[in-house]
Amino acid sequence: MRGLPSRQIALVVSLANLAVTAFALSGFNNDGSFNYELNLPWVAQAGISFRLGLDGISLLMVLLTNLLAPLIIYSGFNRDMALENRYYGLVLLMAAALNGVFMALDGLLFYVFYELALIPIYFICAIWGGENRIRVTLKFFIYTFVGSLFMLMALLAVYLKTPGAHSFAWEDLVAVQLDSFTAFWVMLGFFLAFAVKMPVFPFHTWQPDTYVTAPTGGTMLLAGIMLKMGVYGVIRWMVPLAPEAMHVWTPVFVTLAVIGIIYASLIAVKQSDLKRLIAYSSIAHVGLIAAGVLAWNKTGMQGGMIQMLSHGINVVGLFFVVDILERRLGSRSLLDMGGIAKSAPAFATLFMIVMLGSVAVPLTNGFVGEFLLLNGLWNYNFWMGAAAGLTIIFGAVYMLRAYGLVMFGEANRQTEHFADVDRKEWVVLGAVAALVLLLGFFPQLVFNLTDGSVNRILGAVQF
Amino acid sequence: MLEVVRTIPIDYYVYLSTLLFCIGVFGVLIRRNAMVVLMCVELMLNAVNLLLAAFSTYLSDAQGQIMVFFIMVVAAAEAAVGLGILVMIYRNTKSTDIYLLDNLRN
Amino acid sequence: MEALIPLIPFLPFLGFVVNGLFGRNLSKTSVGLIGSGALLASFLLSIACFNQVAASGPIQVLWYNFFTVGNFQVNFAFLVDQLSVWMMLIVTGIGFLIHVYSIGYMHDDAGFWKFFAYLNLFIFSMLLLVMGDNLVMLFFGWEGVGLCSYLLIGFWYQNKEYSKAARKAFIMNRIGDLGLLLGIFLIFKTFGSVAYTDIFARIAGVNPDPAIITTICLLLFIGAMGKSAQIPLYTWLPDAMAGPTPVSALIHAATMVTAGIYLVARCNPLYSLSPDALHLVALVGLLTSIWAALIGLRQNDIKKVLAYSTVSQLGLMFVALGMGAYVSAMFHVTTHAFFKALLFLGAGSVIHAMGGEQDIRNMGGLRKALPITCWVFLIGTFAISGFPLLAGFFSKDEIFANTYAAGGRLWWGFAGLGGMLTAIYMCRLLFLTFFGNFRGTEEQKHHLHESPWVMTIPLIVLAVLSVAGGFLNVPHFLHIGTPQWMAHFLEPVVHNSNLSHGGAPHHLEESTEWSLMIFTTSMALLIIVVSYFVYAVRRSLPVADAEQTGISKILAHKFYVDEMYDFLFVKPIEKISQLLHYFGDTRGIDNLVNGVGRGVEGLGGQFRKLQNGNMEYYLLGMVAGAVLLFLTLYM
Amino acid sequence: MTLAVFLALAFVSVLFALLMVFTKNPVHSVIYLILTFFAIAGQYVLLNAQFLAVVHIIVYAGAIMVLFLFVLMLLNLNSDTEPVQSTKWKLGAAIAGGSLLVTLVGALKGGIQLSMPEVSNSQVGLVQNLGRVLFTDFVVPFEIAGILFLAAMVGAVLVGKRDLNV
Repeated sequence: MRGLPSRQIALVVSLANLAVTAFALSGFNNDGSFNYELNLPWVAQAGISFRLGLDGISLLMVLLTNLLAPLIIYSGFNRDMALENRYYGLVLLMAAALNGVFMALDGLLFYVFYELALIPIYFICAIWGGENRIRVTLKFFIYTFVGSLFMLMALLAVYLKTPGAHSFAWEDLVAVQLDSFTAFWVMLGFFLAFAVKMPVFPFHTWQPDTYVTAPTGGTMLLAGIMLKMGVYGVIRWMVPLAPEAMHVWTPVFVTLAVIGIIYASLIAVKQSDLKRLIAYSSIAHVGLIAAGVLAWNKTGMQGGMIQMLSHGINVVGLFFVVDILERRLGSRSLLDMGGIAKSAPAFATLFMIVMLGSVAVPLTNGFVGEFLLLNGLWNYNFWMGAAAGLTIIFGAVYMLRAYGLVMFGEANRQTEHFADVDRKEWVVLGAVAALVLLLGFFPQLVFNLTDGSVNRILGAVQF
Repeated sequence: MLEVVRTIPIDYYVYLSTLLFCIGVFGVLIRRNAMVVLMCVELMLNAVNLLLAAFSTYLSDAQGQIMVFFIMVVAAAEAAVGLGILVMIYRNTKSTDIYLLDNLRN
Repeated sequence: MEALIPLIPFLPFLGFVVNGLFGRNLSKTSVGLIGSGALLASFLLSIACFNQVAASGPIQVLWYNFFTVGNFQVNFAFLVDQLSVWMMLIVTGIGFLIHVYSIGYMHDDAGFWKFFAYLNLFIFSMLLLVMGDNLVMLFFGWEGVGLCSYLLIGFWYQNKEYSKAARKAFIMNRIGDLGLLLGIFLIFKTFGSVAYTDIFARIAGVNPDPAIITTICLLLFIGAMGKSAQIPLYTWLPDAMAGPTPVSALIHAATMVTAGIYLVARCNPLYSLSPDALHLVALVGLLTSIWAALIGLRQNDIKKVLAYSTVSQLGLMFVALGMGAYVSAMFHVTTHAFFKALLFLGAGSVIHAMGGEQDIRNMGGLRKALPITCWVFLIGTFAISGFPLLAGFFSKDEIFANTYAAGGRLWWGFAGLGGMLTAIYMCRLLFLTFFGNFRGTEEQKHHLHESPWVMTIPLIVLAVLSVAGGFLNVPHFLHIGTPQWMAHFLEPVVHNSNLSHGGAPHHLEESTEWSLMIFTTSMALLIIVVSYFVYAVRRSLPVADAEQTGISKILAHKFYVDEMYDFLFVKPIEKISQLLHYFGDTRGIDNLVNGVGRGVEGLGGQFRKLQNGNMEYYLLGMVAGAVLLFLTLYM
Repeated sequence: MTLAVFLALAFVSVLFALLMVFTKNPVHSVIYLILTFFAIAGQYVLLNAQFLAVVHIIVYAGAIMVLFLFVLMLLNLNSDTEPVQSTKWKLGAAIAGGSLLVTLVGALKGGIQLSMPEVSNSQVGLVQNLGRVLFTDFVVPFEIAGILFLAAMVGAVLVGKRDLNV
């Protein structure tokens, strides 16, 4: 299919997807029930059905996916790559799988989509990645795959406890009352899968390597959307299925997440590879999301909601910035940069806005999320909240350092003639910046969407 | 009823063929000459044949003996091909020592 | 009026947007006009607000619901009461003057439009800070001003040192912000709301544990420490002088750094419940006041001297707060805004004339070349030193009197010491700069010129304010004009707790007040006279950096605090970062994970050895398998 | 009487089988194996499977073993060229074979319950009967076996070719 304009097709498809999402949004009933439910028998004998549906949380994640997908696709337009049609095809497959993950209301279907999402990203990284890509991608693959196997076991354990002819339907799985022993293992199984995906300390070591090695589009997919699968899984599956183990495991999980926040932040402080730095910052941010969500209260949960969206937007913007720098300078090292603000003021401004969103300055999208997450975590445990709060200091430290090294100082021979953003780049970064400010000023838009579902989930889980 | 069926319990045949079979296995394990190993395999096949024939008679069912024919067919084919290969190997290595036959390793 | 209130912050915001997006293509005049015009409009609106508040009490405007999560409700809403309208006037008024001044000062800078955009953004944030009706709004402004401070300190970003200073300011502020954030959480948990009116109305009803109140107060105070540059988070402020001088005047003297004072004054109902917290506030303020003044004695950079003076004065304000004299602190905020802005702008004028030179050892005798600047600088210096009837005289005196009343002689003595040190280094600065002979190069001498009128007019206005500002709140015993006018105005929101508790141990006799005032005034006068002789007549010069010895060397090196922080925090964190990356990630966890992988691989290797291609092994294995099979089946 | 014949034949077959395994000279091994086969043919006769016995002699002793002998002579193998296993390995093999025997016997002991027909058909092993079964019920496997043979023949020829540039 050499003659087809694959990138344009991909863009149109993803935009159409976004339009459908917008349509779904317009007629959405946010009382916490599942909208637009589709329920087809799949393997009826085993209680497996092809069941999709959207509640507020799902819709938010679907929105995130379909909002970012066109950006990610469009961001690749400036780059010529081999086997372009396959690349865009894989990206679209990825988007499909991610949408499926966020919409699945059947345990097995969820698992299938969850695994399906792994396949395109594996090929994207392994084919278009940088040096060491095979080794790194294999590690990533094995890591996540082993994690998901634990999840499968946990799912089956719950499934086998469903009454009568077993069923994988979400409601049936949630209704199962597990004894504390089973719940303990079920929750652990789920957590291993999601912790690897997010990733939570100490299951994170695949992540910086993979982010660095993967092509920009792949990194965006991974960091922007895919890791939200983990958080989403925690909210939709892990806790509702095994709430009986919450009081045993939550302290452990939250502690790990908080350790991860500080650990990753500290490491990010001295990184000189910009992409790796952002990768570590992503660990810290996601650690905070995980900790806040696991605190399992209203503020933490809603904070997690908006922060998932915000983090996706910001991280896509940041990685795109890295991509621009790398394409122009041929290096990602902060030591090779400096003084770019002078030659590329528009770029500097857009980068600044995205960076501020990531540092969680008020009236950018990062703020409300971090504020509520910290509040939720703080309500859960004062000291945890305070420790996690260090992220607002460290976040400023490493992001400002990176920004300063890139933009400020004297220009060197390479950065002297750094071309400012062209039209395509303007569109992507401008869209990201606009979203940063929009959500910064009007976070309630997100909360209106998710309020009903969050209440429902929180209310359904008693422990 | 046949004399043999009356006087000899089927167990005897079972034991006999088991013994022969184990001798065959033992031979395969103990010998390094590919030729003898092949012969031991023939012995093992015969042990099975004997058992089949015995059961066939005891149950008055011809199927067991038919099976023996088929086994003979296979054994003959095996011997033909096996020996062909052996000659081939001998041509290359000047030996029939199966220890040299570790080409499967890599 | 209500509908216009959001305009007060959003006009500068509009200015920021317009200048930021299109400023590059606009002429400098229009950029300046847009920037200053937005502020002037805000200022006029603030005056209108002031009148209405004075006439009919506070105005509350709900703009929109920012977010509601469960019962955590935060509105984008404004509360314009006496305290905030007071701050609004300072911010927009002085902000406007500084904008006008910047038109002249920044005229030749390539980033002119950017500068005005940032300044407007700063005013926007600062107005959010003071006008917000709840603590989260305050936090918006709080972080927003920190951000603008970052942008403006690092305005000349080509210089790596400058952008480092900017980063330092932002990060130190963020340390404080974390405290503030946790304080907000605790307030919400305790009172169920973050809106000021709700919080203060619920204090009696909730009747929280005193320990919780103290914790809240201390957490908020951590925030104030960062923003208002108190020990231990003060080192960013002197470094922040890397920014253009109008920035130092606006942000690092007049407005942003007083946000901490505003916060404590705003939360005075809470602080009044916690004597322990107040005590700590006073102690930190006092320490900072003396500490910074001591350092200021031996600084030779004209802006650094002013910076340490700012830190010291802020300390003094915290002493006042700690004594429960909230109004006095606000009064000093006001007068300090006048004369410190004046001093900074004057210093800017000097630097402008000297072509960027900031070392006072290379100045001297500028009186002739810069007459207006010299006079206004003199007024500013005398005002800060406590020369009778100037602004600082009244506000400082009020603080000293309250310190004496609430804290006793010891506190008063130390606070007074800080004040006197201020007078010493300020006079030293004044006389070394404007008197004596010119010590710069010939080239600089030719270049010397008075600044253009856009710069001098704001100076003159500020000088007038520095002279007259003190009469806003004249003490009772002097019987001039309307005594305690400002205190009366602020009464509904803030009041000095010792004054309200009427009499008893806190109230001073008139005679005591008189004698205190006479003592401090005579000390100030004495210092002025002595330093005139030392620096203007005898012309003793500070020695070169290399020749400093003993204590003065320690002072000149700012007690080596920066080095200490570097050694204690920055270096270890960087080291830990590297170690964690190396031993934690690369060698540690990753190694472990890879180890598991290698283990599996190794095991595979062992098994692979069994697959050695030798049939006999296979057969043996087969036999063993068969044996096992039969064993399990039949045994 | 029958039992005595059986025991004698069994003894002979086991004896020669062991001899075949233990003798060093491959040629002797072949001879012993042929003798074993004769003993087994005797068992067949005893079992009233005369046709099978005849075929057995023809195929094994007549064809396969002669083939073995030919090859042996072709390769000129004798006890001098015979490779010898290490003692350790011999011991291991003995243990393995022994334990297989023990477990098999243990497993099969007393476990055989035959539901033998009341009237046994003595005609089972006769050519007529076998032929009928073979060419009716088993005609398809028979044909397949033919194909297998053909394949083996072709394979053997191919393998035996001197140079394999096929």
